[in-house]
Amino acid sequence: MVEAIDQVFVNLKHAVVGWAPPAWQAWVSAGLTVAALMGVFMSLFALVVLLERKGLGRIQNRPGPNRVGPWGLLQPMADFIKMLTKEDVVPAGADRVVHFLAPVAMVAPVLLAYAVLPVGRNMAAVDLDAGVLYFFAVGACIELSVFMAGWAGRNKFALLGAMRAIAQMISYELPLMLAAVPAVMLAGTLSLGGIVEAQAVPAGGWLARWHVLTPWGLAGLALFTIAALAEANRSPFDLPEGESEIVAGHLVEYSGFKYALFFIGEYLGMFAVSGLGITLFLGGWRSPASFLDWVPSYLWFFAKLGGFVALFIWLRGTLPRVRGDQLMALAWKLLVPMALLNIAVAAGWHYSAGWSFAGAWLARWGLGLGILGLGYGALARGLYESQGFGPRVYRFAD
Amino acid sequence: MNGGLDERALIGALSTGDLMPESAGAAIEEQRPPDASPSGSATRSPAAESVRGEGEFLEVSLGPHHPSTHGVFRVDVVLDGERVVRLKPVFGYLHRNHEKLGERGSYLAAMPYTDRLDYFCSLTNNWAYALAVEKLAGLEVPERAEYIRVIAAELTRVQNHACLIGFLLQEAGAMGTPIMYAFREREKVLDLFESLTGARMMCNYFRFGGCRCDLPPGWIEQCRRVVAELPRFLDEFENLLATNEILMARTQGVGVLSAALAVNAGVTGPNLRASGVNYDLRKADRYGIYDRFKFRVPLGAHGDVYDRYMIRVLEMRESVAILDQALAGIPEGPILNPRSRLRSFRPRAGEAYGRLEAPKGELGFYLISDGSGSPYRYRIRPPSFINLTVLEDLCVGRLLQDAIVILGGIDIVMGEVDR
Amino acid sequence: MSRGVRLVGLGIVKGLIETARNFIGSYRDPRRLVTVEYPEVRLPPVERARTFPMLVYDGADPEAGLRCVACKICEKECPPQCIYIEADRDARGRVLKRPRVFDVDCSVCMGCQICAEVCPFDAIKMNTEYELAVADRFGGLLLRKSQLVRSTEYHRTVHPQEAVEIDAQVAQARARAEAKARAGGGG
Amino acid sequence: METAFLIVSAITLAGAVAAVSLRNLVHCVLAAAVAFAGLAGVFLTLEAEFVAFAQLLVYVGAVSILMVMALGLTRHVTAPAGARAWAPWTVGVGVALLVLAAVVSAVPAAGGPQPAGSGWVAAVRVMGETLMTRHVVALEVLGLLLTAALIGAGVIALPRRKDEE
Repeated sequence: MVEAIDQVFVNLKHAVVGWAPPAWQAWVSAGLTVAALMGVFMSLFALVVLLERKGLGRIQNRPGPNRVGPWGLLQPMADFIKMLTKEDVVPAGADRVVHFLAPVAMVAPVLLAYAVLPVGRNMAAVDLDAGVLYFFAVGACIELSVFMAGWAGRNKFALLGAMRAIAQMISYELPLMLAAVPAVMLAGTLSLGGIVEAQAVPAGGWLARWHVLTPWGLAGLALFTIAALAEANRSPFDLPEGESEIVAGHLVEYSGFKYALFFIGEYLGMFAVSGLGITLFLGGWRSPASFLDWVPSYLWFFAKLGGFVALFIWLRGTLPRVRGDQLMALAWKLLVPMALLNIAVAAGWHYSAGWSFAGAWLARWGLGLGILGLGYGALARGLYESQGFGPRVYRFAD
Repeated sequence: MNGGLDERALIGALSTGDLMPESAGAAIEEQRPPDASPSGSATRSPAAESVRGEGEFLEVSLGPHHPSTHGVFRVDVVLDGERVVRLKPVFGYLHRNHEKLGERGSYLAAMPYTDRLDYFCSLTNNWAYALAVEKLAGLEVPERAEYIRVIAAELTRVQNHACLIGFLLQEAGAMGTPIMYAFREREKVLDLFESLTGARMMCNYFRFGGCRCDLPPGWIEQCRRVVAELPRFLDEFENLLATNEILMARTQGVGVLSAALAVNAGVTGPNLRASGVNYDLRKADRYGIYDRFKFRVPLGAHGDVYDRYMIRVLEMRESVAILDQALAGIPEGPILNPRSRLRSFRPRAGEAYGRLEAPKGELGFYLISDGSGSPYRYRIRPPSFINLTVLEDLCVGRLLQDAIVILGGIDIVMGEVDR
Repeated sequence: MSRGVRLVGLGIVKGLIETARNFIGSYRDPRRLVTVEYPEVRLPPVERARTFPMLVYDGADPEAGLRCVACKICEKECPPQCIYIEADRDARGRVLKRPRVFDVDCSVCMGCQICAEVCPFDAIKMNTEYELAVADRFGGLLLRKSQLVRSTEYHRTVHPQEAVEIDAQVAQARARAEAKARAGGGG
Repeated sequence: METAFLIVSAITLAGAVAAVSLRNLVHCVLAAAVAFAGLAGVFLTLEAEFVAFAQLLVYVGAVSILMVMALGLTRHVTAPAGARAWAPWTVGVGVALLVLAAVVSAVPAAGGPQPAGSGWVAAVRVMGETLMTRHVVALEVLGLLLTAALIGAGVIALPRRKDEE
């Protein structure tokens, strides 16, 4: 019974593909998978847009949208209709072709990235041998579309925003990949399915061997999340759309459905990157312990995805924006060295697997966390104290 | 500074940025005035040539329609990459001929217009105008009215500083949360003003020689409740962002205003005290009954945006202390000097300059009376306008993001800058 | 705040805890949600609130009971000069103590209540209606006498304390006037 | 497999020709990016996944952005409106023909076309091991070279900022 619920979508697809004539079966199966992925993640996008506005509202002591439909559930529908009916203004001097292609070049790679994401037990669209590399390769194409958007609008603010976005995305791709390296190294394969396999519950034990339950996994997840925030232009790193400085950055000349496409691209990018984080460190669709295996696998994946989205909304409601040069300094002087240190610690963890004396487990954790803590303390203090930042004490005259 | 940036050159410069796509290049050709440089090779615009440093400059005008310029205010910025090379504030979009209007009507008719000067602190504007006219006409103010004036001024200072912190953090990027917390407290104070004067922001409450009407029953208890909740709000703000690493990195060491420059430029108010100069009119001028209350004046050491932010937070705490003492000691009695006349009010000929410590700095009213019903000359010393003159000195050499945060730190309101 | 060993990143965590407290608090204690869901829920009326002026009349008939005597003091004192009064004339052209025309241009009026303050007859008071949106920009906001007139009952609902005092004064003044008229008539 | 290869190579060729012939530099850069992506497609049709994704990552991700940055520094974005000079064209086509001849002559020397599906599966693990065993020296030298280039770029950029401060 449990198996049936878990595999309900997979069996459904096989059934439907069975009806199609043999010559068409490959196309039908591919079409079904794409349709399912698009359907699920588009509705998730609509839901998260609403949850974000309600979450931010609740943080700011107001109920958030609750006019359209019960608890505002039809708000995404209202937004969608508004986006469709809004006039699509193209500036007079704009470069029409590039202006039109930019949103397409933004959304296409993001949707491609979902091909390798294992959403549930054998529910990954394509299990590529070099899945992680594919993911980063497709992710790298987004910068080009950001430049196209910034350039085509013939607007100075858009140009500033585009240049910022490119600098940010390129300098944060490195920590993103370096943070993923230990997980790939310890799992021994680049394919996402393999990585999830490596984090399964061991034969005898009951607790799953998630990568996050190791010192390097914890640090890796933290680094990965920070880099993912920057890749998706979210909360403390939303420089490209620095509303207060350059209005809406590279999106300033877009309106109507093109703007909605960029919006969709950003959110789907956020889901994709957090999906990868889940697969690498939080055991993809695996349950944390064997006795929890009765819960269907895809529910675990979307629960963890919900956790990531909640964190992103929470950060957006609290933190101010980082300044341009500090953003770069953070990437090159803190995240990259920490990621390299993390790889070293992961290697140490791998080779110390054989220790079997009494406090082995504690010693390995203590050593790992100690090294990482020292590294962070030295780097962060160096980066921070050198500028003389810190809380101040004020004198009073009466 | 390094060469004037005159208006016409800059307008010309704004349209010749040659980073534009090809189709735009052609569009610019026709509009270009005949004497312009030969087409194709766009020479450097005159405005940029007067600036040292190689490479192409980008002239951007922030505003007047821009989300973070505190009202209708334009800043023409010459950027080298993202670094500000030159910055020329352009204002006057909200000029309403306030001073000439003051001379047309009676003394009383000018009072509701003072609400519109700095529309965040209408009661301190009223008090400054009333102070000047009382000096001119030699009217004393009864005890209870003085207490009401101090309470109203300190409440205005609290809600103005709360708004300023909200706007500053909004500019630093914390979208929505700090400004919502600040406005939640401001709403309580505005409700107090509405029950006292009838309007939330446009109070028009003080008259020459006292107040227009007495406190409604139960107002003092309501005021005590609001003041009692303020420290909790200030602690919440302190936890939320005061020690936030990102904010400290964004504001510490940014836009440093040296004490000498501040004094020479005539900067007053929290900006001056953030640079370490101990000058607070409530202590220096001893106007009203401030000498009866015990309160301290916080002083900054670095004069950067973080100090201006913290000085305002600490000043709010001092204002709460004053409010507690004033609410405890308010006596019964008349609220208006019997000799003060409402309609045909003709002070004796002469001149007077009344000033007080408005939340934004030293707000002064200079009046010349020729014995008739309306003032002969009606001049206002606007603190925001004078604080704004140092904007370019603070922003040159910094990034565009810093310039916006510095502008937010100075706390300007265009109603007062343009008058 | 001591400058000792401070873990960089502690401030961010403290900020996050603060927003989390607000988030959870908003579910636990509804008083934290400060917004009012207009138009279903409205803010409680405030005694001294004011938007635009209104003319008060005693008794039932607006024409007869109108307190205004067209003395034009408010027209002179109004800072933006947005009141226009024309006194009524009887058949033989003599000026009557009644306004034939009393216009207030609400697009100019800023609700500063100076007219209500200077009026010696308590004829003009400040109303609290704020839903005055009109489609016609040029004449729509020019309120005529017929649109400005309000009864004392309405005044009592809008400004309770003020209305009670004024009604008492008006009643006394009328009683004294009648007593004097009777005494004059009887004498 | 034939049709896929034809489509992808057509895209690559179209992108390459457009990259050379368009008047607006920005369109050229974008066309070049399309050509790089087409090349990645060609690798995919040969089932060399790793190389295809590396190509996509390095070329479309980094090199085209490099060209965009270079474009940002140039002054004349639009080609001068004058008639297209014929001399550079003829030289260009000549060089292209030479390169084509060299490539065609090199093909038989590499032992003729490999029959498709000849069992040599380009699995990532196999590639990893060969890289780390037989070609480890080349890998390390390449790493050193790139690091030197990185530091060189840093050194060149840094002083310009320093004296300006």
